[in-house]
Amino acid sequence: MANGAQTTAGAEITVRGLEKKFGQLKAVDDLSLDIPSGEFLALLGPSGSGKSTVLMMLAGFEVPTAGAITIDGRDCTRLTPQKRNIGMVFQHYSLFPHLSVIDNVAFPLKMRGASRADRRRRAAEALEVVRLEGYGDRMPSQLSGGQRQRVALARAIVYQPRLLLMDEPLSALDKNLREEMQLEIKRLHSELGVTVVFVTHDQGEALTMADRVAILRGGRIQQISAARELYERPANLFSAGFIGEMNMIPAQWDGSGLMLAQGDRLAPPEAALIGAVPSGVATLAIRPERLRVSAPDAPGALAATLEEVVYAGAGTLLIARLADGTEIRARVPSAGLPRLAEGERIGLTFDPDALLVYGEAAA
Amino acid sequence: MANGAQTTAGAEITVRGLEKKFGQLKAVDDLSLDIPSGEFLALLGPSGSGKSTVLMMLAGFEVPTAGAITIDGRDCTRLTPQKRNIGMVFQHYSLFPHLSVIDNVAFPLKMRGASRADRRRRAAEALEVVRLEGYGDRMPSQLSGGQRQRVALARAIVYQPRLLLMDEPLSALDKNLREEMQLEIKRLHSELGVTVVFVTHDQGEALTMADRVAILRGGRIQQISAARELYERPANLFSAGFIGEMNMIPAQWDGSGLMLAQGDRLAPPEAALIGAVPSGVATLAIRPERLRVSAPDAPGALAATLEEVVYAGAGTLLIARLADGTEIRARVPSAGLPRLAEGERIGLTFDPDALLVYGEAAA
Amino acid sequence: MSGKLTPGRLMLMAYVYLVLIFVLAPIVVILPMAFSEPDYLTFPPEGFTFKWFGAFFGNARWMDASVFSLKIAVLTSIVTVVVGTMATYALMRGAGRLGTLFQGLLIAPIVVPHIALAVALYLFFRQTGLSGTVTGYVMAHAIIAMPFVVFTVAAALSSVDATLEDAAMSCGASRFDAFRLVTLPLILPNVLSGALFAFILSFDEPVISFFLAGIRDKTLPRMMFDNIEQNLTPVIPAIAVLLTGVSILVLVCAAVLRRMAQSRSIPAEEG
Amino acid sequence: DELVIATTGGLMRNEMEKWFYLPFTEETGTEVIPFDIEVPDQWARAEGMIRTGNVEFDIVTATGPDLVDKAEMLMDIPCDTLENVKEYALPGACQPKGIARTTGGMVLTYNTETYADNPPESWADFWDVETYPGPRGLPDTGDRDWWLPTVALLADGVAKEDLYPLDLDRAYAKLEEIRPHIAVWWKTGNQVQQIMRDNEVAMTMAYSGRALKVIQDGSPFAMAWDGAIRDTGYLAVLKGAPNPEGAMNFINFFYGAADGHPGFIQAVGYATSSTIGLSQLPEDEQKLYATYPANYEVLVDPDFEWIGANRDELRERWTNWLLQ
Amino acid sequence: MAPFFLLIGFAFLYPLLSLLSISVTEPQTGLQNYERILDTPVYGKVLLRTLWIALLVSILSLFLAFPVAMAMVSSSGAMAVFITACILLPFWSSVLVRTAAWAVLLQRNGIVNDLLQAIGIIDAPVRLLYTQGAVVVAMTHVLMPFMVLPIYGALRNIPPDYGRAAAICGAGPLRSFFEVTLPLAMPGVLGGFILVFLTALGYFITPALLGSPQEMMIATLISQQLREFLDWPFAAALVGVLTLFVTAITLLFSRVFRFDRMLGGQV
Ligand SMILES: Nc1ncnc2c1ncn2[C@@H]1O[C@H](COP(=O)(O)OP(=O)(O)OP(=O)(O)O)[C@@H](O)[C@H]1O
Ligand SMILES: Nc1ncnc2c1ncn2[C@@H]1O[C@H](COP(=O)(O)OP(=O)(O)OP(=O)(O)O)[C@@H](O)[C@H]1O
Ligand SMILES: [Mg+2]
Ligand SMILES: [Mg+2]
Repeated sequence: MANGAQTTAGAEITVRGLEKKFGQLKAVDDLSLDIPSGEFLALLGPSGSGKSTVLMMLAGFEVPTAGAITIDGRDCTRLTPQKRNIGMVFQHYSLFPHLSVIDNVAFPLKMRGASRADRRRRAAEALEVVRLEGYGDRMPSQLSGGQRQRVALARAIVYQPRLLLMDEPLSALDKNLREEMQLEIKRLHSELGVTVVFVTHDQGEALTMADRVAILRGGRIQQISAARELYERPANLFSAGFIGEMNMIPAQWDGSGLMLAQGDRLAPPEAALIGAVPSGVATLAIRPERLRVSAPDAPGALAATLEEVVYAGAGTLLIARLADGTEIRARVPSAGLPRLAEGERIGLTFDPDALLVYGEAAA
Repeated sequence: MANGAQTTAGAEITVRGLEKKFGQLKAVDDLSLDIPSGEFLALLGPSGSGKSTVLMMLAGFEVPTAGAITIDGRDCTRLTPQKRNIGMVFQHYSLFPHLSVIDNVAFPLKMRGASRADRRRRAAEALEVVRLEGYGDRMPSQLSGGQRQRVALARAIVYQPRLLLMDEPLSALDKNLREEMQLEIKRLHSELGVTVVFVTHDQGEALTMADRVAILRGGRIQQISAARELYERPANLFSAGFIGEMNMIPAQWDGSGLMLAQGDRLAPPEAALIGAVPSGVATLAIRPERLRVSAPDAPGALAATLEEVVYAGAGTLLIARLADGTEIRARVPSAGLPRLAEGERIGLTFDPDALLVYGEAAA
Repeated sequence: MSGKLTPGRLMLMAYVYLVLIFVLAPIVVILPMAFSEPDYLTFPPEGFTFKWFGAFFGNARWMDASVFSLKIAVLTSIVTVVVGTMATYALMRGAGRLGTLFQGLLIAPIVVPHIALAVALYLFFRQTGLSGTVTGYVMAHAIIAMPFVVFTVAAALSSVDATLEDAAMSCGASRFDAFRLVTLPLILPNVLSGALFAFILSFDEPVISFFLAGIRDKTLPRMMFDNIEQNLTPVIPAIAVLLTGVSILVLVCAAVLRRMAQSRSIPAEEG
Repeated sequence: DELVIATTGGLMRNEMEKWFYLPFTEETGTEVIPFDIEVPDQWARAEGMIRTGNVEFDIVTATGPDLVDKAEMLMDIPCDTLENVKEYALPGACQPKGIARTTGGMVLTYNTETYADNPPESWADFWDVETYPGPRGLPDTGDRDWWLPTVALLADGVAKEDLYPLDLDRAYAKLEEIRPHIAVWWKTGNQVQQIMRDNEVAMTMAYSGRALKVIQDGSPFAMAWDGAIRDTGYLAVLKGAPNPEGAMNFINFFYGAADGHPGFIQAVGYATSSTIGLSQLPEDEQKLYATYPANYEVLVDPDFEWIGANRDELRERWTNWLLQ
Repeated sequence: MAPFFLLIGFAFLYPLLSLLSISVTEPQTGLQNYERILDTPVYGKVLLRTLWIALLVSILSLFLAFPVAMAMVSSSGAMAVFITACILLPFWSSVLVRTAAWAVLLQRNGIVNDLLQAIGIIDAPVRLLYTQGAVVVAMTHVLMPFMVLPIYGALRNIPPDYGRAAAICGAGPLRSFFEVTLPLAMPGVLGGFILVFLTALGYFITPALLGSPQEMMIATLISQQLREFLDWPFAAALVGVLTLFVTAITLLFSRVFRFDRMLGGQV
């Protein structure tokens, strides 16, 4: 790998009106997307939202029922996969069961006519990258789940593809290994300038690794924007609820202030309004980690009844309920947390800039 | 499901000196374990540490090369799987490709002689539990990865096994679904009192769901204890680094105080010492989320040079370096963080009870 | 399913041995007859002689026929396996809507009695000048062997994961390479079975070969057929002994070679 | 110059080659290409040749009825212009469409041990399962559709001279009687020998030549010639044959090759219809052949004209009876 | 695909159709040959008998072949090779020879009769040869290997995971076999079954040599018409009927057993 680091510019991808039907079901629905060369794009979405299907179409394994895919200005909608020069990690790995680990990894090199010695060397290097030195002679069936996934990863990165498609490539790895792999992938990305489309269920992963994140739902893109923006100003309630946790409190917007059902009145800053918020039914959104515990009657605090305290390592999750029955969650650092009993009345305070207000249409 | 909630007491498992060799390799090595009836035990460990192998032996698919497994006092080391009344989610799902989703889920009921109508009803209920209503007539090949995983889950819980073995049953699900499934599994666990052994790579999952967590490494148990204890007082540096993040700073222990390489001297409270810490080389451990940013010269602060600022949604990761070159990480809330530039000198402060000290033997 | 000796497995093996006895009984009866003195088949054999082997090797007509048949059988098995595997593959990996037609075309050649096929082909080949040519033989034999190859290959192909080829193509393999390097190795046992079937069907096919035969050349099965219909002499079992011997030899060599190859590679894992 | 002669393979072809083809080639320079083929296959192929207008065989092997019902496929034999035929042929050997090659009989053959005291002598005895118990064999090959009605009528008491035209109703009624006692319906010459050797039958109809071989090999069998059906194999020439002249030359040569006949006859177990044939053998041996006068007298001489003309009906009748 | 259709079209379809065409053009244009088949009940009987025997042979083959294939899959290397070798061994002697061997085995004074007498099942030799039983046994012997290998191929590619999943769901070895292994091996089973069944339908050497002519099979009938009676138009009509019949059965079969899944349809 190391020596092969000539910077090939990553592929530039344009997707227009992409659609894929399975029978009646539209797995991907009128999806358009521009991925500039060298971008790291994360695809996020609930199970069954069409992420894998998009990747399969980008790779050329599924033919779209409508729409077009252009790679580097060339229409590729029907181009066969091997001509696209992509590296791919499949969700189910798809290792070749009859080839040893090293032969699996060397396969793409073989296809590119690399010499035997060269193949072995580079495959061994890729195995090192995924921390599988010495596993070369095993057969895939003799590996653990995480080891298989890493072989699939090594196979995708062993050559210099211009486009790297990864379908949850790290899902079977423990945190430490996953972080190491994230770093390796980032390194590869920045060294080689390869374009990456990355499907993950780990939001932290998406937010830390990707230049932009696209949120899919039912085959349609909900939002596509830079990580920070996505997290801090999700475009709609779905994105808001999907990325990270979000408390959503029903409210009434009267053009300048917000009435909560339990009676509090809040005056969020101008910046808190997402899009146009017409007067009437609205939603107040606030992230659990922006809430702090206070006395129930502290000024500006929302009073709530604590229902559950869930310990989660660094943080502790508090589940409470407002007077109108809305559940509200707070994530507070475990360290220094006063002893709280379930059923206790608590107050939840927040900074004004933690507030987001959505109009009815954003639901 | 709902109606079938007669509480069968969960199985009680005793494992003694369990060993499994694959050729030369000891995948599981002298492992002993007591799981009381109804316990929820999480198995954690790096990739390839033997978690799946342990499950396979508990289920009866792999015959241990040494050791014994007792279920409810009965030696089961060599008992065939179908006699053990176990529900299992396989790491690779292993759905029957020739059966529709509903038939897959109904399979265990069929094996137990349930009537056709009963089978369909209960399978449909189980599909509802995993949010797959209406998918009954699909074939497994027509599902997305996460949907398949949920079918596997449904198949494992559709009847009332006394022991539920789950090998990363939620790894392919997005956060929201994963949380829903965690709740369902917990509900099942508490309603039926079934014993659960659960492999996961998600520490949060392990910490929130499990009564106890066992850490595996190279086929051996490193620590087995309740979630909170594991997180707050990991028994050794491996566990400390494996669960959550941990800064490990080389230091010298002189019996009462700790000298850091860069010159600071700390006096940790008595409780900070893990096990016996002989004078000499020691390690100071502190979790990144226990660190706060301050001025570099604030009292009690460790001075460090900031190297990287990584935005990760709710929190931000700061990577800094002490004078002696030790990397130190801090996770601080993103909200209210002052603008920090890479290369800047910062101070890191902490509460005394955040410190942990390990002797040389714990490495 | 592992090598463990459970009662179930014991019963299975007992049954299998019974089947093997059934399979081998006629062979056990036939082979010794090759060494019997009289010029007709006797059981138990009388006397002991190698003269029938001499009769086979010493007779130019037997030898010519053997060489000729061997040539045709080898060609047939190559042609059939290549064409048949390709067709099955194309069909099962979804190249179009020809499924039913394909099935029909496959099934027909086995159903039509060989003699009828022979007559039809004879008429046709005489018009086209293919009769008596190697091409003619190979085509005719390929037709009858084709279903055997297709069904055998299909049985294996149906259980090979199609996404493995996707994986290969994502690595830059062409569809053909993906097939050659990934799918083929996985279905190889069945492809070889198919090749064997084709070889045997061609090598042991008296009716069609005979009709297509030119005036001068003869195939081995036809020679044998004549021999059996007219004067069944122990040359026939002698040929069986020879073929059986050769095939066992090949099998043993293959096994030894594989053992050697294995011992050089991975430190032996079980399974 | 070449001449393609189709005969059954094995012994017949080998001996023909040895005693006639090679000498013929030596004398005339015409190469004989023997083509081994069963008679039915030969006709099938001939039919194909004629349909495609591309004939490969010169001389084929025909049975008596073939000369009649396949007459339109065959060339006329100019009996009068072939010198050796005129000189040596037995009366009746040269027919308009074919000329006799070898003559045998479909003869009743029985086990001499089973019937040591009381050997069967006629087809009536074959039918008499009380006196002569034991499994029997009958042919299911080629010409059984007229052979079997013929012997059935004989068994039923019809005189040889009155057989033709065959009374099929009566014949099949008689056949019905024996049917349950037939253990083997044999298909090939080799098979009939096999069932005799293996004692699968105690009594069977057999080709006399085949039976002869079994007897000579030492199996306890004997032949009862009375009522045996004359079974002559003819040489015939296909219409459109590539080398008709050569074919006639060979026929002529065959009848005149004095040196060939005795050895040939002994080897194949059938007598030729050339006067220079059988008579060269020792008298004792001659008795084993169908054309030995004492045997020839008791043979049934089938009416090929009638058989050929009614072949379709004969076959239809046979098939329906057998399969009912 | 193209070479396949070329080959089949050129060397099979065209010749066969030209042969079939004479069934309606000779002796005169019309369906008289087919009428003759319908008018003569014997032919229907022969056809039915043929189907019956073919079915019997296929079922018997299946029962013999499946366990063998299973044993091959589940045995260790050497054992598997041994079984395979045994199954393939008969291939190297001509079908005709094997048929002759069965004649030897089954004859009145043959080994099987001796054996049966020795065990005491029968007192006197019984007639085994030239019966339908002999035909079925010998045909099974000849055709069974064609069943073993496809089944073996299908079984071999079933990952052990499914068996495990079945076991954990509570299926004993038998249930697991019927619910999982067998359905997954179905392509092989169907493939082998169809091969054997159809081959048996068109078979005539073994039945001719070991059976009784009274139990003639359709191929023998066709062969007789072609070779002995030279009634090619009628023979062609018989071929036509046979082909039609089998096509109908296969279509029915494919409806009922979803045989399209094995060829063509991805599961
Ligand atoms: N059949 C086998 N043959 C040889 N080695 C094996 C086999 N199965 C597993 N191993 C090895 O045993 C070790 C433990 O495997 P196991 O599958 O139990 O790991 P795991 O803890 O489940 O890992 P993961 O989190 O990656 O799934 C691994 O190093 C693996 O390579
Ligand atoms: N072959 C198929 N036939 C029918 N429906 C299919 C097929 N493949 C996928 N689908 C459906 O298309 C939708 C999108 O599937 P896809 O695999 O793209 O989801 P995904 O976003 O990758 O989900 P996951 O996170 O669970 O892997 C799903 O609802 C799935 O059920
Ligand atoms: Mg997916
Ligand atoms: Mg695992």
